Amino acid sequence: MSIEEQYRKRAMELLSGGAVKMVIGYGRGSNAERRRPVFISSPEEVNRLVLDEACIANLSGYLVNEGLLSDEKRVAVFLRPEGIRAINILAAESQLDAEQIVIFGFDVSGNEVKALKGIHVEEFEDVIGAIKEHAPEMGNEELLEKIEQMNPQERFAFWKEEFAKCIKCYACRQACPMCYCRRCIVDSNQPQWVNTSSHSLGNFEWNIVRAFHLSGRCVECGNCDRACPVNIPLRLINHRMAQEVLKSFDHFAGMSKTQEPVLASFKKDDSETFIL
Amino acid sequence: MTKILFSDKLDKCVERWKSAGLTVMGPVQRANIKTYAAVEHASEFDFGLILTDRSIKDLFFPQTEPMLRYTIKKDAINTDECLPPREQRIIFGARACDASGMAIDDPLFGWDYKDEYWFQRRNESVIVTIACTNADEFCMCTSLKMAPDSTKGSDVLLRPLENSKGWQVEELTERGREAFKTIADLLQEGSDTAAPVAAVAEKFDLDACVAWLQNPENFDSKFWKEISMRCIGCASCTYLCPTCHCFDIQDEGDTYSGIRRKNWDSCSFALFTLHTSGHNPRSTQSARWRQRIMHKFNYFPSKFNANSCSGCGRCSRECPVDMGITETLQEISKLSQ
Amino acid sequence: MAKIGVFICHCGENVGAKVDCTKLAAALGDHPGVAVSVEYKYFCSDPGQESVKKAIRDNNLTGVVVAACSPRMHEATFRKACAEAGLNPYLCEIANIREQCSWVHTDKDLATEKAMDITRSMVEKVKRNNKLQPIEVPVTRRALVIGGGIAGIQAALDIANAGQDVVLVEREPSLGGHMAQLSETFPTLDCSQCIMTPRMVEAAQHPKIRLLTYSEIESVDGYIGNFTVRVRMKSRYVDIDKCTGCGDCITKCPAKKISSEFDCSLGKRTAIYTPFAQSVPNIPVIDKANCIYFKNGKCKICAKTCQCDAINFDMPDTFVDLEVGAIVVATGFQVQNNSLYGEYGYGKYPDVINGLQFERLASASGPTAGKIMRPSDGAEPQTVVFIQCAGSRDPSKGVRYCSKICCMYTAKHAMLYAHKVHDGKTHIFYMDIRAAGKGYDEFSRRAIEEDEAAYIRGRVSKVWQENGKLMVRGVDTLLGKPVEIAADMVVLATAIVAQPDAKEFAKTIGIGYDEYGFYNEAHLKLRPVESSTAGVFLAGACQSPKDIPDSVAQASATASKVLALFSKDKLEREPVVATNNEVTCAGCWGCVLACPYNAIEKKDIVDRSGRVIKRVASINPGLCQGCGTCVTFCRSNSIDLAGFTEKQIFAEVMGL
Amino acid sequence: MSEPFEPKIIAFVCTYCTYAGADLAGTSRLKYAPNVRIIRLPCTGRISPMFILKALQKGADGVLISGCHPGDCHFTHGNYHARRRWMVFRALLDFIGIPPERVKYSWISAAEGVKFAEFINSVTNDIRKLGPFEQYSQLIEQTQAPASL
Repeated sequence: MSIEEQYRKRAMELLSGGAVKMVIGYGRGSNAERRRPVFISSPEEVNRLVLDEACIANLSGYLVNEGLLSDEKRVAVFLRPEGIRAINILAAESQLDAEQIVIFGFDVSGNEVKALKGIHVEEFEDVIGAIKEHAPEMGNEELLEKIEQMNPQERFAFWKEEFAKCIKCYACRQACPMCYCRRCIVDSNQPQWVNTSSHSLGNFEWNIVRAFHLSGRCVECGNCDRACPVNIPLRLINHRMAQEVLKSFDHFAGMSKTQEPVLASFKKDDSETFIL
Repeated sequence: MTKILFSDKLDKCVERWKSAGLTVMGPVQRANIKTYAAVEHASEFDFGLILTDRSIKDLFFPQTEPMLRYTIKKDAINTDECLPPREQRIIFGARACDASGMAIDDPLFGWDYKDEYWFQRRNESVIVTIACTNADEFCMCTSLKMAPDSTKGSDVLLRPLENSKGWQVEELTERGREAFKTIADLLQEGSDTAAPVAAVAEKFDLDACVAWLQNPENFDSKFWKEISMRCIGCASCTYLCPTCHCFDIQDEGDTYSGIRRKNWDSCSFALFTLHTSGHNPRSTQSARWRQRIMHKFNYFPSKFNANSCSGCGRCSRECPVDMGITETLQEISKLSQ
Repeated sequence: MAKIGVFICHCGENVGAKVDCTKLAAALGDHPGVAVSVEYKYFCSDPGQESVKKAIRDNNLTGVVVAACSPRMHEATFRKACAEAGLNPYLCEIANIREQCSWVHTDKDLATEKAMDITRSMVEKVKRNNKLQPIEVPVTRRALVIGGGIAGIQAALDIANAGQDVVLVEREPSLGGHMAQLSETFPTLDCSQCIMTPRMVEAAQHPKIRLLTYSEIESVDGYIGNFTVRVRMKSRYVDIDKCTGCGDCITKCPAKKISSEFDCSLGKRTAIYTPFAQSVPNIPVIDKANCIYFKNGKCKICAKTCQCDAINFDMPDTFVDLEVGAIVVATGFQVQNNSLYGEYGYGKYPDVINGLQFERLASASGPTAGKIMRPSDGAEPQTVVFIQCAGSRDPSKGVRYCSKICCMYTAKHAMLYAHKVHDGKTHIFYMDIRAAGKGYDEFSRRAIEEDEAAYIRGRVSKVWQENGKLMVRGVDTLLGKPVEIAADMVVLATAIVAQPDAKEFAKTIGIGYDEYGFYNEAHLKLRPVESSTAGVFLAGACQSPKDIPDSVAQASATASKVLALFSKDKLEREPVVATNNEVTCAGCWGCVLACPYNAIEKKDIVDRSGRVIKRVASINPGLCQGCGTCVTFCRSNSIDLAGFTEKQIFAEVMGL
Repeated sequence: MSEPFEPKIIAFVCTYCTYAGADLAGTSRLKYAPNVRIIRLPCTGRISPMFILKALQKGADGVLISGCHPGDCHFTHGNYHARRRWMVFRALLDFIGIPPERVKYSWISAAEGVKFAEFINSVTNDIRKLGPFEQYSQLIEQTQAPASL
């Protein structure tokens, strides 16, 4: 039985037995390459679920939609390893109760989709640990290296050109499972810390703040990158920040559901070589 | 016999327009994005694009625009109103859906208060549209009762030749004729046939949809929740839409001086209608998506006699979660059967 | 509209010499929102302050900026003056143009320009200042003292003697702590029990002290002045009201072979017991684990013996809920388990003992009635080796710190031994002799000079048994030679470590602790007896290893802190505290973790039917100290800090 | 340019250590460059990365951040939290192309008046050598806002 069939069957069982009230998964999209999120709440609909290598989006953000989990019923969700890490962070940041989440874990290598064993988020620690040790390629390594090689002026110029495209549609924010704030700092106007206009200054500020707020929290699912309608390589910044917290604090976001947020905790012997 | 503009003359045309004081703009690919921008040479144009990522709206109603500059003194606040810099422009190679989008918004910006920012730019621009010979699965002009070679909003319409060597020229407006006078000697009379326009399948029954939307009972239909469940509430659809036109006014500055700007805003955002009291009349994403559809196909036409959609399909093409007007109207079509 | 008064002080020549005050006053006079901008020689003088007050009244000022010396000098002065003129004192700010401008710059133009920036920036801040009121917190005048050792007893007595109510909680069946176990005390060699027991009795009989022994803290909630504490009174199985303390039950109890905790396993006790003869209260408890009835369901000899019908085998644990205003933590220490040091043979050879065991051997009320007898065969040891720093100052196996009291008690042990075994020999292996303290160095010299303790500077590498002797191999680093001593007994000066449950307990009461489990003071130098949680104080060895005088001194210091807290009905606190916007709060609770004061709690917001609709952070102004760490952490910008609000700081920067 | 470039520097300091250290520099009558404007905060824990961005928006060529030495924080942990935040923010600015040389961090205690004066002088010198932060000024110019006072 293919994984798609297995998971449809499991979804059918869970829904008909009432073990979960909804399965969030992928369905066919508007063309052959696209998959779109689907929300299945009756067993008759499980055949709408699709699972193949085109299922890329991290669906975990839907779990924190207002009211979804407040009835304490369980919800099942299709997740790649990054999505599972996101569940850990959301649980660690008290946005959801991990007990309510039933995971349909899968991973894609090449064209092959493989199932990940487990149902609850705790069962995936080995999978996550393995990613910590060997991060999968994000497909943009060359550009990252190029940026790292630049001098500050060149880097500034590079990002200036990229950020110039930003139209402040906030698709990056809305697509990110970690951006669950009810009011984003950019929408806080007393005072207006971040200039909302999409001139270069406002775009710099927004993208810096976004990356900072995701430091140590980003699971590098790439939702922001794919959502950006103007193709800013947002993921590179998040990736760089993830490298930084890993190197400086041995913090790998989403290791467990009890992980302390890296910026709300500290060690007395944290590095401070840069402080005079 | 029709007037023909051969591709190999285009660079000369660009030169000519530039020396006549026009800024020449058109579809380009730059910094990993397809957009309309000013060019120096014809070689910078990319006419192979079905459609640019960003719409032509950027050139008439930019995302952010200064309205006035102010300085604060002890006893007075001095203001200095800003209008866009004067600039005669020719936009060469627009698409019919983009051009018609501008025409759709003209009455909106002019029905009561005449928006100077919009009309100055409109009056200073010549839109030269190239009829589409290719379309993708997201194009839906025909569903909106338009066509790949619609003339609405265009000053000149070009039809690509079958032999790909140039375009048949159809001057539509006085402004268009004026601009093409500059290059009159570069045009040739010819009998080359135009390539057929792209076949864009009709995707939904617009009239049926509008009727369904106008039925007050459907305002509270559970359809809205189902269709918009996966909407994440970003503004990529509204900001890429050639006809979406909402904006917000924002002051930026320090203690001593600042600037008032007009910035795009979007009905997709939760904060768009949030009241100071904390009440939000559109408190759910489904209410916000419904507003967008209602506005485009019900409220706007009732006031301006035209749908606020030109069928470019960018909303569906760029949506991070594969939503869009097409799907919604297709589903409404089904409901109304 | 803001009407700000700017008062520019020349400070004699101190400001005026380097800052053109007239120019400064004129520039600020032109600043938006400034109603008055004046200069004067000395605004801090009486006429200066009067002119500020007059200007406030005459112009209905909405805020005041005094451009003068550092706010650390005269902020309080001018805030008071504002209050006297009817302006909320928190609407006054100081622009520091002396310490941070005129005194440090030489170019008058540049200094004047900087002074303008500083003052303008402060005007922009003060425009956004809010009227603040000092936070008033009611105070429950009752103190909880946790721990009935010498520190706890001292603190309890000092507070009670000042007329305030105290609840003294001790988890063992009797007061006394470690001090009750000691034989004599350094440097005077007076008998520990002789000085300790009267204090125990005094505490127990004090009308202002409520004593809860054999009791433990279950939970602590609330904040300074307003703690609610739940205490579990463990069941003694002996009715404390009926028992007369006759001791018949103890005599008759057939389970007699239980190792005595009080005697550090050197003596035996019964299953129904008091830890020691002078226990306070003198009421026994039944040790359920060893009681024959509880094990086999048969016996009850104690119940049959008891004339007062005080024994109750069905007695449950009971709970006491207390409202207290202050908490003194005096939970003491324990000695490190020396089995870490396999090479010293502790736990393997019965005659290798630790210092506390030696105390019991030397104690007149101890298992040997004060005779030094070695545990293995009761023989009098002729040669004793003491090993100092058995665990202390040893990062590899023990602890990094110095346990502070071991040098002194080892010297004392050597003396006590010499006084009891006149022809005995003592050898003391040491790293350094640390004898700082009144009479301490003299004391350790006496051990060497009068009582002939042989100090050997060096470490012991191994202790083993050979021919009925304990062979001690070490090195004398002063001579650079290995040493081997055949001893009859070896005494280890074991490290003082935190109580085994110290970290857990710290979490219960919400105070900080270091890597070893010792409790953290709010400031090592300036606030050494306060914990980081307001209203919780630290006494004795729970903070760090201490001797008796230090513990007593610290206990008295906590008492004075508690009494100062109790001197008012209400506690006034600076209103520089954080507040949270519960509407925008996302409930991530990072602030809860980041707060150094545990001042932020998780709060459920419920609708009318009681359903949780939202979970947010809630800041307790009684606990918040106003550092603002939470404000910076808060991604949604929901938290703000009064006095240093986001708006104020934004305006300060934008006004530059 | 005829006049030598004088950088504009904005400093954010905690009140208990560095602000007091700056006061001590004053009472000791030490002399240092007049380019720095100090904003006083209760604790380094209160210093938000947003402050740095706003200082740059105000045209600062350099930004200083300073507080109590580790272990000396009046609020016990504020500076430890701040240190982590800075570590991360610094890396971020670097990656975006805002040179780390323009944002300097230090620990200066209430007793270190001399260190304060030296720190201000050395940073002012360093930033003077770097020259104006032109790339950021261009961002500000592009907003088309009128020049401030």
